[in-house]
Amino acid sequence: MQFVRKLVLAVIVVCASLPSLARADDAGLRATLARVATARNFQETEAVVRDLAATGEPAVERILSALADGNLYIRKSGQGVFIGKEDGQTIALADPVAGAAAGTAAKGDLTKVKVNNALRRTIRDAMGGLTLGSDDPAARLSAAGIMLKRPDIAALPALDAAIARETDAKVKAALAQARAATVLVSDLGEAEKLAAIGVLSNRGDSDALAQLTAFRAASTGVLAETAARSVQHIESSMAAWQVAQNVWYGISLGSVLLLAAIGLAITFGVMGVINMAHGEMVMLGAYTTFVVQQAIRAFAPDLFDWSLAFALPAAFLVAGGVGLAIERGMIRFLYGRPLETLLATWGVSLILQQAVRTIFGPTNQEVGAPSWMAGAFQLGQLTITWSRLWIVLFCLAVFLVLVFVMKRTSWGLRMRAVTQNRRMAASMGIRTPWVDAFTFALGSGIAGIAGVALSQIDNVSPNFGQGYIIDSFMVVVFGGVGNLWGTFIGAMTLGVLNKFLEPYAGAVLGKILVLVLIILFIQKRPRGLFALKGRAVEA
Amino acid sequence: MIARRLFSSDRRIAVTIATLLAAAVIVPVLNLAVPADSVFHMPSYVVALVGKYLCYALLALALDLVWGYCGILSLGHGAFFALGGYAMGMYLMRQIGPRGVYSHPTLPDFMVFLNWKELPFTWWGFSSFPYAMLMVGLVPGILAFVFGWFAFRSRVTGVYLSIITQALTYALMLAFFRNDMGFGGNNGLTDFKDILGFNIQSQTTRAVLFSLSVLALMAGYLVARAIVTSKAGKILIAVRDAEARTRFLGYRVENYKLFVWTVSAVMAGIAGALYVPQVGIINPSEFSPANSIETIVWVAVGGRGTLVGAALGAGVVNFAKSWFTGAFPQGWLFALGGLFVFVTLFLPKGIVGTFTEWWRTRAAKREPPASAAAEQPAQ
Amino acid sequence: MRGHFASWTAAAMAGIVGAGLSFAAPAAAADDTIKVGVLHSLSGTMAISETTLKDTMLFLIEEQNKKGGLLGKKLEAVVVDPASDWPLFAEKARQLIEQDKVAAVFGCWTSSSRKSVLPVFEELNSLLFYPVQYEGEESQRNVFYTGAAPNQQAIPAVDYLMNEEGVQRWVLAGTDYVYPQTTNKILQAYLQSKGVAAEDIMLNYTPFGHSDWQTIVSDIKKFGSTGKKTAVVSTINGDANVPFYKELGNQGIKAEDIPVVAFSVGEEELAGLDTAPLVGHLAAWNYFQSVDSPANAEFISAWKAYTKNDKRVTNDPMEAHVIGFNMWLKAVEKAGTTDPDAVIDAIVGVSVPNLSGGFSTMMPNHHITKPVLIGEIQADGQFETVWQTAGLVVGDEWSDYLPDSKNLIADWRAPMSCGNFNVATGKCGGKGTTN
Amino acid sequence: MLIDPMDMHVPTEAVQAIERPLVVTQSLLYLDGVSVSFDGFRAINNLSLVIAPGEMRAIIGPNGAGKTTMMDIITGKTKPDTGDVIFDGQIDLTQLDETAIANLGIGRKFQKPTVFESHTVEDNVEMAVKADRTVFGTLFSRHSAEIWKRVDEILGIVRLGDHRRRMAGDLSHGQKQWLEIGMLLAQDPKLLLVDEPAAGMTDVETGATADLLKDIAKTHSVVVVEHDMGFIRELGVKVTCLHEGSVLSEGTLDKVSADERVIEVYLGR
Repeated sequence: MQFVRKLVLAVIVVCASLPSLARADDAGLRATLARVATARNFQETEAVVRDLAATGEPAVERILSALADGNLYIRKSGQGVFIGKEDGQTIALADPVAGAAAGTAAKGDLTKVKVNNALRRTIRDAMGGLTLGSDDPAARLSAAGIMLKRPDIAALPALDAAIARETDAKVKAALAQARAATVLVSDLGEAEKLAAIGVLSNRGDSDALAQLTAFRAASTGVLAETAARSVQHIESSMAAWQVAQNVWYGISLGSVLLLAAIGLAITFGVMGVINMAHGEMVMLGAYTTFVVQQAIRAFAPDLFDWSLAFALPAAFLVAGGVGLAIERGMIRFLYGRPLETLLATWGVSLILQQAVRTIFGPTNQEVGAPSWMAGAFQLGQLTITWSRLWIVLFCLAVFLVLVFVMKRTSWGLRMRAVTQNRRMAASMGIRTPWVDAFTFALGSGIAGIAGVALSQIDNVSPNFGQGYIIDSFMVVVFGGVGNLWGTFIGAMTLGVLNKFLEPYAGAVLGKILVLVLIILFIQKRPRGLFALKGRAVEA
Repeated sequence: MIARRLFSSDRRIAVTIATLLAAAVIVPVLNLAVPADSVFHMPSYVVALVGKYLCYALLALALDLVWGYCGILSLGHGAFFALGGYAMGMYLMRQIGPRGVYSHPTLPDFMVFLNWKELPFTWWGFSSFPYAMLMVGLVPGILAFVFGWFAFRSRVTGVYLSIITQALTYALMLAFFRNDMGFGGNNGLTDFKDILGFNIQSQTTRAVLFSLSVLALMAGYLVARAIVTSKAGKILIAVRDAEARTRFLGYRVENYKLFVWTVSAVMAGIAGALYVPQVGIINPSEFSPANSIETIVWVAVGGRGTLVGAALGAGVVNFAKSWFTGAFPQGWLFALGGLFVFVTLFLPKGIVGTFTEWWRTRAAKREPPASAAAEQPAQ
Repeated sequence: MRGHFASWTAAAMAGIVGAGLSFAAPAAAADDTIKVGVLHSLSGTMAISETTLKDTMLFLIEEQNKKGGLLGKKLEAVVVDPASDWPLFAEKARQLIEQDKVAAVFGCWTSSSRKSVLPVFEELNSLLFYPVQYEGEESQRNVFYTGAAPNQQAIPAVDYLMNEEGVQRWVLAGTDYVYPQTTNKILQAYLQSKGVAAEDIMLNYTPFGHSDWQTIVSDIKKFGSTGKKTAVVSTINGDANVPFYKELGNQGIKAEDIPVVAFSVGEEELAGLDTAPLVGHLAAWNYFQSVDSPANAEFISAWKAYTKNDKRVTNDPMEAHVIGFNMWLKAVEKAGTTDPDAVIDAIVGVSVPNLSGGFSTMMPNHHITKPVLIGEIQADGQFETVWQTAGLVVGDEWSDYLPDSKNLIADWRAPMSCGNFNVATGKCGGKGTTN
Repeated sequence: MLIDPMDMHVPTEAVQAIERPLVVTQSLLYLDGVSVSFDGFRAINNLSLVIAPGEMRAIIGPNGAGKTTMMDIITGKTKPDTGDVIFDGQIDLTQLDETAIANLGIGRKFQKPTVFESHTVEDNVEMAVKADRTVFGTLFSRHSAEIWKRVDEILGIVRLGDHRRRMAGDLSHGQKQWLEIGMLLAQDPKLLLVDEPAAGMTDVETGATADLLKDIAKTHSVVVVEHDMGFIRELGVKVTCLHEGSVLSEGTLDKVSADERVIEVYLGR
């Protein structure tokens, strides 16, 4: 009863507001849509989706996208179907066909129309057909991409029409490729199909490869041979890209290693403190990011994309401050006894871990990615994720700034003077205790900002630092203790090496091999990659 | 000659031996013969716990031999300990024989359910106790020898050596984690039944294992002491303090290091072998770098360069750990971490080292004429 | 230097022994309480998962005490921290049983920790309730497995993907340890029995805590681009999951293209992630927080009130503890005593409500019956059930898909009382007969 | 058990070195055209030097002249890039390591006194006394009256008899210098390389040191590196002046100190 009333009301509303659109088909659409409420399983819902898509009505796009996003609701009493938007404990409803607001309802009164992957895929495919005519070139491009992945013979006329009216060259090419994929599954003639193979062969990526491989398996004669040649062509070009990809992955892993190690290169490499609490400094940076993001989420959600920019100085200060406290409270009593710093910093690392566990709990904390770090872009056949690219760039920036500070500023000069000859530096009027303290704070602070970056790719938990400490020591020692450039080259070498070994040996064996290679390498160069020579060695 | 050194009438040794022997006898008696309701009864739980500490003490002793006396800071001694443990574990696995859950005549359970068809060669011979015991010493010994042979000849020293020992144990951990290695993957070796025909869970076997651990610790102590008090021991300390100078005196430093390193690894292996039947499991986490670092902490807390201190440190830290984890499960890491910081700052020579120093100054005060001349640096 | 050294040695020994003795001081076992041991890591690598279970146990015990305790006595939790250190698990188990005299222990997460404490429970004849899904191939008299066996998780998940999503090509990705290896062995055998060709199965193992997933994710992408529908079955262990899913999201692998079904990823793991890019990836469990049942709603609100945290999530191992704890209570009441032998006899057949609206029963093989749920990840970090077994599934301790275990069954009721009875030979295997 | 395989290679290496065809000279130490550079810096540049058996030679030169590096090359610590270093007429030192060279009979005292600080004075000397140096040799060595007699003798020579039970680390700077010289003597080398023996000593001590060295030179060849011209004058031996890694001037002290070029490098004119 209510449904009918609602329907009548909706029709009246629609008719009143958009008289031109109010067509007799609306009723059919509603009737089809109403079947969603009675669908017993995903297959039945899928049938409804197909029927909806078949109507070709513009409203269908809205309905389907709401369904795919899980925003289609059924009222428990009366079975009305609505597009809903969650708003706390209530849901704001909208009429699916007309799009007009239709009041609110409590969560408990509504049932969400469940979707699963298969259904979502069906919706996406259906939407592909619907969005081919979209005004937005990006939507058309993604429609072409979907149709390439899942060619449908029935869509061929629509594609031809779309190509004919397309003005954007990039979209046109994509549509042509989608058409080629469709041609391959159609019953068109050999000439058409040969041309299609050519088009896909030129695309040359894994999607094209998938279509061609499938086609090769299904065809015979000249077509099969041509397809096989194209497959081979694509595979060999992809193999070349594979090398590039490994290099990129290696650099990206290398920069993660470098970021993790760079603070240690100062506290351990330059100052000689066997800093087992280094990992925890990285962890503190990551937790600072979490806290900053929480604050931003609570007080200024609009600034979320800037959260990392706020987190960087905060992490530097937090980790640097803790580092300063550790140096003043403990390490300064231990200079000249490097091995004992190991014991003390190990104790500190246990305390810091447990402190974080007590304050934040033992579970992972969610550190979100700003929108500019999400997703990936294509460079040829290379998928480069933004987060990795930013980390590489960030890592380089941190490294260069640090090198500059150490080599070009008077503060860096003092720092080097103190670490090389404490007594001499002291007698030249350098306040060595403060230089020590700030050097350690600098190393810790850099570890902290590394934590900001690493929180983007790893899970933020109290064990966060433990995962990096061993690798960091390996990198610093491999590169040569006390040499920043050694740390840089060391990190990159280990990263690339790891990534080239991984495809052949697997991740586990690859890692073991890298460790064995480090052991062997140290035999050859007992003081790392960039060792100091001459009399300085004895010091 | 060795015997003479081992059993020289030195009072320190005599008392050590006496104490250890007494413990080896009294503890099992308190455990087995004294009725359970007596105040003097020692529960099996405690016997197992102390037995575990003793194995750790032997490991700490081994580490102190190389670190305290020769200056080699090994961040990978856990590897030798674990290898010895695995050798023992493999023997115990083979002892299960057809009593595994699948009743397979030769293959251990984990191989059966991973569908292995035959015993890998690494497992051959481990059904024989003498062979397994040989391997307990040989496997860590040979690994240490080969590793040391290359590292010491290449003159890898200081942190570089420390880090490659860490790489060694880390690599071994990853390797043993792999099921394909055939050592039970992350679950390791467990579910042991008996050792030399004696039920491994019986009180008597446990008491015997306890006594054996005491004896092993005693033997380890005597061997270590024999080494450090010999002329070779002086050379080791010389290497620790001024390696280059020792070379210029004509001593082949790498050979001294290699010798003590290998001996230490074998001792660690024996400690591991005694540990496994007492805790009932060996798995790759024993290789984890953190375990090796913990061992260093024991030695440092007890007193680096004092053999008794190393053993004592292992006992103290592990007792603290056992106690804290039961008494303050939420915050025990604060206490343990705090303990390490405290020891470094206020007892830089460890418990024994600090006590020794205090004793010496007290003694010096008490009898000034004799020792003051020797203690006071000439002006 | 000499004299005092000897005394040091003596002190060292006395210290070690005395340390032990101080443990032995019998904890005054008050007669008006029944002690329950909680053996979950609160520090170290596993704390991330296990701490919640400790809280769950404290919560359950508090609730039960509000209801009047057990057998007229109050329950008292004894919490220890085995610190993710497997030998320490055995030590702590021994301490709980021998020194604290607990009536039952709820604990362990990893298989290694369970394996480590098994002999202790066997020797001292106590009870362990183990709440986590595991690789199976075990049934022990003193242990109750309230988590899922492979047939209660992995096989239904694969069935779902095969039937509902039409998956033809499979990536079996896991952390390199026993649970993934065994599960994947079983799955491989199962898939091949369903006609999947060997080249359509890709195996991939990664080390613990693996954090660089670039290569593997791109390999998966490549493997999935042959035109056949591909899915990933993930047995990747807790810590490594977050970076894995982050990489999946970033490389744009959508659930519609290559769905990932995981057996170790629950609400707790997702709490550390932005799940928006992961919508549609799957997990197979026996419980989801989103399950729509009155029992679940009641449990969640009580749990949130207890933890005073509106954001605390619930997950499958928690439900396992709820079931296990209630089963133990019921069995103790039935037996009228906490004596382990009596409880072992009483508990088989005990049936308690689970949180998904049905009942779970303790089977003679010490595994329980459970529904199997397949859920898809939602943008809010929850799962939405998209499929559910029609009835309850009995935990199968010995897999039917491994040649050496298909003939084995476990039945701990008298007169069989055997954990590995071989139906082919009609004999009980080498171990497990009651004393 | 008694065979020590680890020590077996010491003689073999020496033998290999001997078998190499080389210029045979009559000198005890013969350096010819030796160069070495560190990261582009030439520390030693085409250096040639001959020490005859029984000779005592003083080496002078400003800081950075390459004196210590030269010692490093002779004792095997640093390998030269080019050039020959021949000991005892036929042994190529560049092929040997520090230990082998020390065992051939070249002893060295460092610029900064290096003694084993946590050993007693007498233990320091005992370790230096010529005896079995293999691992198992020392492990099973027994108290030897012969060795301790030698220790007593040496402690007498270097006047540390009263301090024999003290930790070497507790000695004063001058005493450490003397202890190191004592250790050098205990090694009974054919050639002693002594780097700045008088540094940090009072005038009286310096005089005594010079006397001691002269005494030693009666039975050994000695190369002394010193800055202290008074000390060199007291020794009264042939002097070689190094500059920028090669020999600038050689002869008696008077001749060398009159050399224009020497004055120039010292005074920096």
